[in-house]
Amino acid sequence: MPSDGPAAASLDASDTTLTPSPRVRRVRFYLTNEFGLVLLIIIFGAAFTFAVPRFLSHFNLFILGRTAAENIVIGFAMMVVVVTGGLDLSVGAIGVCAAMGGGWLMQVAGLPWPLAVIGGLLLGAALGFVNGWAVVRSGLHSFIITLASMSIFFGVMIFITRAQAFRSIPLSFASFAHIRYFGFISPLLLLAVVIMLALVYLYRLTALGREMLAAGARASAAELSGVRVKRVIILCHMLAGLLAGVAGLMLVARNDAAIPSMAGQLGQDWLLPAFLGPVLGGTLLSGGFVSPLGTLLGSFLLTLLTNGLLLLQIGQFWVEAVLGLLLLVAVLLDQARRSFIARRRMI
Amino acid sequence: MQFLSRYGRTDWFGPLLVTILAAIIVGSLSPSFLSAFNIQVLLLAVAINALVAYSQMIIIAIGEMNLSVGAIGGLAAISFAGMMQVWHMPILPAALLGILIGLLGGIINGVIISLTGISAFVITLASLSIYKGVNLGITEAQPFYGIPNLVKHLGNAPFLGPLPWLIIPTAIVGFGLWLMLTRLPIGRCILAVGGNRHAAELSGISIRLTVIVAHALSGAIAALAGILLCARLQIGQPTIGDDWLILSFAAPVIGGAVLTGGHVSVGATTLGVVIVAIITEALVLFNIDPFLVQVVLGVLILWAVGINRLREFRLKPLRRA
Amino acid sequence: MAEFLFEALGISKSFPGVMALQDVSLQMREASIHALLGENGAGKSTLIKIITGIHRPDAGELRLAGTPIELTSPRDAMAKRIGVVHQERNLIPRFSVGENIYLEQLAGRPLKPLRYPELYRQSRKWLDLLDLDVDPATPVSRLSVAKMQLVEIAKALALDSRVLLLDEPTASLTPHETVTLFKVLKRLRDDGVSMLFVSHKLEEVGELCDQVTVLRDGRNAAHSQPLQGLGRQDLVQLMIGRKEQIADWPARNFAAATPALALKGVSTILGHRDIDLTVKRGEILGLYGLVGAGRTELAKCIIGQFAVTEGSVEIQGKAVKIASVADAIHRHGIGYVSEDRKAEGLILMHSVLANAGITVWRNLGRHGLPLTDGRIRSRIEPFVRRLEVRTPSLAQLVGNLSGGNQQKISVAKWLAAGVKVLIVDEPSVGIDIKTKAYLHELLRELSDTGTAVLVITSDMPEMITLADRIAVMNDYRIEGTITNTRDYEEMSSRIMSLIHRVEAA
Amino acid sequence: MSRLTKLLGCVGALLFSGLAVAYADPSTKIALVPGGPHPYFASWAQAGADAKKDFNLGAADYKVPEQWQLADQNNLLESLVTQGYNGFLLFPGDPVGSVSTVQELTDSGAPVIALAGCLKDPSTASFCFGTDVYRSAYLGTQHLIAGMAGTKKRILHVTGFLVDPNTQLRINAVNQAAKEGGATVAETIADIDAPGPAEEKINAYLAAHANDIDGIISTAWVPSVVSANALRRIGTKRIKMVAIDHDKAVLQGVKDGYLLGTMLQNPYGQGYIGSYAIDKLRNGCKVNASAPWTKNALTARFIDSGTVFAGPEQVDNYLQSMQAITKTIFASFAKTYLICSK
Repeated sequence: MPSDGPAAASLDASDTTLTPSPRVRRVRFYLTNEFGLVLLIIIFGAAFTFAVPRFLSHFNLFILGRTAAENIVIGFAMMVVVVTGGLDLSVGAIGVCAAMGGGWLMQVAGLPWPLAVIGGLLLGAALGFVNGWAVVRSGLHSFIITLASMSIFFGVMIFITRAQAFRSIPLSFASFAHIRYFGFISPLLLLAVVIMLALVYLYRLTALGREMLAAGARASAAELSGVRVKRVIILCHMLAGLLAGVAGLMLVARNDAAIPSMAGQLGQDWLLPAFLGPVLGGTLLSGGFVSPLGTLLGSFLLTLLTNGLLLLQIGQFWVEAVLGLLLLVAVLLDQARRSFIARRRMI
Repeated sequence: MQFLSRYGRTDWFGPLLVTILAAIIVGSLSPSFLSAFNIQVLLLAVAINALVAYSQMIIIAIGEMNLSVGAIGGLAAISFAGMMQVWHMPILPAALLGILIGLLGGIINGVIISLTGISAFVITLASLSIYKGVNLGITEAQPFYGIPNLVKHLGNAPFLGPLPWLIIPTAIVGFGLWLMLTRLPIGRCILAVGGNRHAAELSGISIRLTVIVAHALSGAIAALAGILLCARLQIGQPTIGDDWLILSFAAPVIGGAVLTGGHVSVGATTLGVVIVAIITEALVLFNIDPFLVQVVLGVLILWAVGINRLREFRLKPLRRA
Repeated sequence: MAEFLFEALGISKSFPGVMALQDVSLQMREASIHALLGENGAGKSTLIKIITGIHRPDAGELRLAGTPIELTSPRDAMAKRIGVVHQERNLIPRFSVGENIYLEQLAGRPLKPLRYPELYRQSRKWLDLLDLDVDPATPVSRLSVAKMQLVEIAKALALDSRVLLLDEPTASLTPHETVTLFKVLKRLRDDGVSMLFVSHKLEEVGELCDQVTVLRDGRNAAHSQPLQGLGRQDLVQLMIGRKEQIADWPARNFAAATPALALKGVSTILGHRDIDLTVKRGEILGLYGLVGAGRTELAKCIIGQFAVTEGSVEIQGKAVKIASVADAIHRHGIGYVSEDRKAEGLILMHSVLANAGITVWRNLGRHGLPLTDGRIRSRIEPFVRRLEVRTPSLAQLVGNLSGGNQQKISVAKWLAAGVKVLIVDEPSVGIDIKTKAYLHELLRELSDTGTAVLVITSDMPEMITLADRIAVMNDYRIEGTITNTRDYEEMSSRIMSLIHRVEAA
Repeated sequence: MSRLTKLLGCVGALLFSGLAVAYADPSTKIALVPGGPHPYFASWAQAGADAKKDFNLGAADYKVPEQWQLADQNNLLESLVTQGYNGFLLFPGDPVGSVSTVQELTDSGAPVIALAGCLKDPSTASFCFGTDVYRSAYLGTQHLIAGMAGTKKRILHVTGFLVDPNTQLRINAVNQAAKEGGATVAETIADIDAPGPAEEKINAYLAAHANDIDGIISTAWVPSVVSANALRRIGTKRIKMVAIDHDKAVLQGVKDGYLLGTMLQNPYGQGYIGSYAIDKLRNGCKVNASAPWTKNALTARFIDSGTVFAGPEQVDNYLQSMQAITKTIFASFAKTYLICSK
């Protein structure tokens, strides 16, 4: 009975009673985020190619893929926390910390790079744990916790390293960012795809992943159904830390060095890509629904636009404005799509 | 004791205590801290940061977030400077237009949010890069230097003792907000919407209007902050506002604001700003590693939140009362 | 002066997928209290939301004193002096009592400065009228639920409404407070106010109201007829379309059965004191009590959401420490069907599969095998079938199902989990009679297969239908346990006496 | 990256340019890319335009990353390669972090010169052409000390991002000069390239310790501006100051006597000569390994683009003096630093 539900209790219960017909179902498929994104990517890709033939040059495709890979993983790092209805402002800070940690292990401690990488990732996960633990223990919104922790993590890192870069990065590791398969595919992009598949597996085919979604959708119900919500939330933050670490180390490989400034002051430079990917990808900020593929496509679209706009030479200063505008449009379209569907299901 | 428990509950009590303590400690360690000129410097910092905090606070009051505070401030600042340098516009109209731009930016945010129902977080994230982008597009990241001397003067000079001119607009805004949030129905409506949207709706409060008003205010205040900063720096820096976000949340939170909305305190927020300012300055005075500033700020936030947390618990009604 | 102060004529309203109201009418006289009855989902709330301008009717018209009116927003209704006390909490927690009472007026003139002393003085009047002794300056968040309820009524009165709608105002009141409230309402009636009183408690209706309108499945079952001469049974018949019969299942004897769940001298962090309670294998124990008696709270302590501070909890005869809900489910096989389906029972935005399967994921995923939809389906499908959940597919979002089917799913997941002890809190909230009866049989069968069931309900007939024994709880204590003879009058009087023994004391 | 591959990359780049025909050629498309928007680089645009005209280049465009972010600069550079630019004058967004990007640029066959700021060796940049930050800071301090004669010679040093290794050089230089000149560095305030914080910190310090210092040396743009304004505000000429660069506020301060003077750098010359060098490198010239390179903390292949101290007399015609320096460097540049197969 709708009028008992909060949805209808708010003043905008729609009056239309449309029952899903096959046609509508087809429409619904065309309205899925992923489809929409693929469409946008094709359109813009075509447009750029038309405007700037060099757009499809091997070199450009290569750097496009590589930059996309970084943004995608950053997006994932945020996504896995957004699943819980929270968010993690400290992804950037954690990413840099993990990168510097890894750099230190390679240069100062002189570990073989695989171990160093593992070390860096563990550091990332550990910092994630700190966030998660603080969130569940204090019962505060992760926004405040991570707002504080981003300052603390970054501050401590810069304090310890004195902002000195680690640059003796083994070639075998750094080359990941420079090899080109078939002349235009970056290994990092493949890595990003692998991570996506892993996340898909997590959310679709494991108890933990499903519990993360349940806890995100409605913690109280999940709790009463035997989900250890607190533990799950901590794990989400650890996963975020881990992924942030991956992104950080990708940048290390790309720069042949671990640089404290690589994500800007406090790692804030990462926030935009971190949110845009998931948001464009249709992940609900309120939690409970997630789309790794969507995030991947979203981040890719974002990178594509930046790259294309630069090539168009509309003047690099207008790039950001145009980006913001496109983002807004994308979000509004997505909203239209969602309400369109919502009218068919009564949520 | 009774006295303590009575004031212990108010938001401003904790921050006030900290402020006084901090002032005493710093002052005793470095006497010049309390010198007129230093107080003036402190007030200058507070004057601007307080506005930044207010413009976020008003949005926190309705239980939303405004990531574009800095972008709006920056845009207003460079428009203000630009209009005076390029179009040789007199100061007052330039300032008013600057604030108008901020107001507009806020209204755009508010309208989109209340019409689409998309979370403010996403919308302001988008508008953040739009406003910032327009800023860069106009300035090509080059500052405007053509600031009239009168503005430069107002931006730094005191009008009486250590009190700088800049403190005046801030004081007015602060008082206005306090009046609005405690005495004017519109302010109460804002808090009501933040406190319990559904109830407010059923009580005949127009959610949409309230949200738009809040964002409009936020934009205007951010713009004012940008303009003041521009006057203080004596150049129209395109980078104005880039580093506002953290402070804008830190101060209200230190001041006991509840992020879910419905509860903010102008006084406590102002004190939050003062605390941050004192700490920042102390770190310079005592020649402390600048890298530590961030850590201290972060810890400060957590600590403040912790305190508020405790108070929350004390305020919780007994289960069976 | 028209004969009726307020009329709703031929109202129809539909929501996506549902016909909520169909040609419903009611006419309220001046200076009278009009009862609006109907089961959950019969359309009461919708009707009220229409009368208060929250929803617009698809068809039909509203009349005030004979003249047709258009209500486009709550504001309109208030302007027309139609006040309402909604079912859900509608107060601003951090605002003072006085301010909440006058919130509507505030919204009106956004820039006129408030004068609190004035405002408090005025609100004082309404509080006195309700014999509510609180300082108008205290924040609402510090009041008890009951007091909040009264503040809401004061809020409605403050609009000096001529028409006052009360949507289950007594739901969260103790008998004491209810009595006071009724005094007030009667006084208001004598002052000429016309009230619409929505309640489940037929006793109250009989005591208070003059006319009655009954809704069934969104239609009028009775339309503004005098309450005189209508007995409880008649009303029930109007509501559910047939006599309510208490299934005369044979009494069962559990003398031999071993206890599945036993509480011995249990005290909890929530304030329960020396609770003694035993549910034997295969037994259905009813836990009866008024709102706020602490039944749901006890359940949540049993399943480990809140701590047990003293005494011992025994499962299948062994004393156990239940650290978390997950413990209770996965280690001790205790399940809990929440009374608040939408908030705690189900994840409306997730599919049937996800909701029914949530309890078996851990178990299925244990050996590291991929947890495919297929494996989950094969595990839960039998139960979903057995409960005859009506859903197009397991992929359907639970939010799209009817209350009854939702409830079936929140039971199904526990069957799938194969719990030994099942706690069911208000099993029939918001579900239609047929499903209700079906659920009752289901619970009975379940208990026959050896599952111990603890039923919490304030619905007396349901209690008497289901329970083998009935424990009566009041003010966080067990007042006594009686064996159910399935004789309605006898049982209800014995239960009431158990409760009122304390009330009297 | 191992030195080996860098060497290979370098050789590859040089081979490529070696094959190219050896006359000034319109196919040369040069991009002058600063680390981010900053007034210091403004004159690169003019320099590029002039060079294009004088040396008949295909292009010599001034391209600014929209924000001072390494990632932004990298994206811009990459897109410039795609757009067919084949020579780069680059202010490294990060002396270490930009090395790999430069590697990719050179791999694409485009010679790269680190302009204004250097890359940390080893890198595939042909060489570094810019201000010797150490020397400039050192000289500036000496001028300051001279100006502080008869006082206690207590110096406040204000400078830029600690993240920038050059900052460390400047600090060392100032301390060194102070030691030699019998002065003391009372405090070093760093990390104030953003106007807001600079404003707060410098004023806070002056407020507290104005009487404890006799001179201010600034070795970064923003601190120079802020300190100059601060002194003007306090209205004291007791505290002597030497700033850096040519911001209006600074020059005005020098004219009005609030500042002793400012250390001027030569961005125009950097852009002009740099463009010339790139074109040469693309057309059969190689870097002369045995040239009289100066060595600095970052690289062994450094060319000083010139610094002059401008006091009240010089500030008005500082451009000319810069032009002069540029001419002198340019005159001998090719034969000193390049080996051309002509």
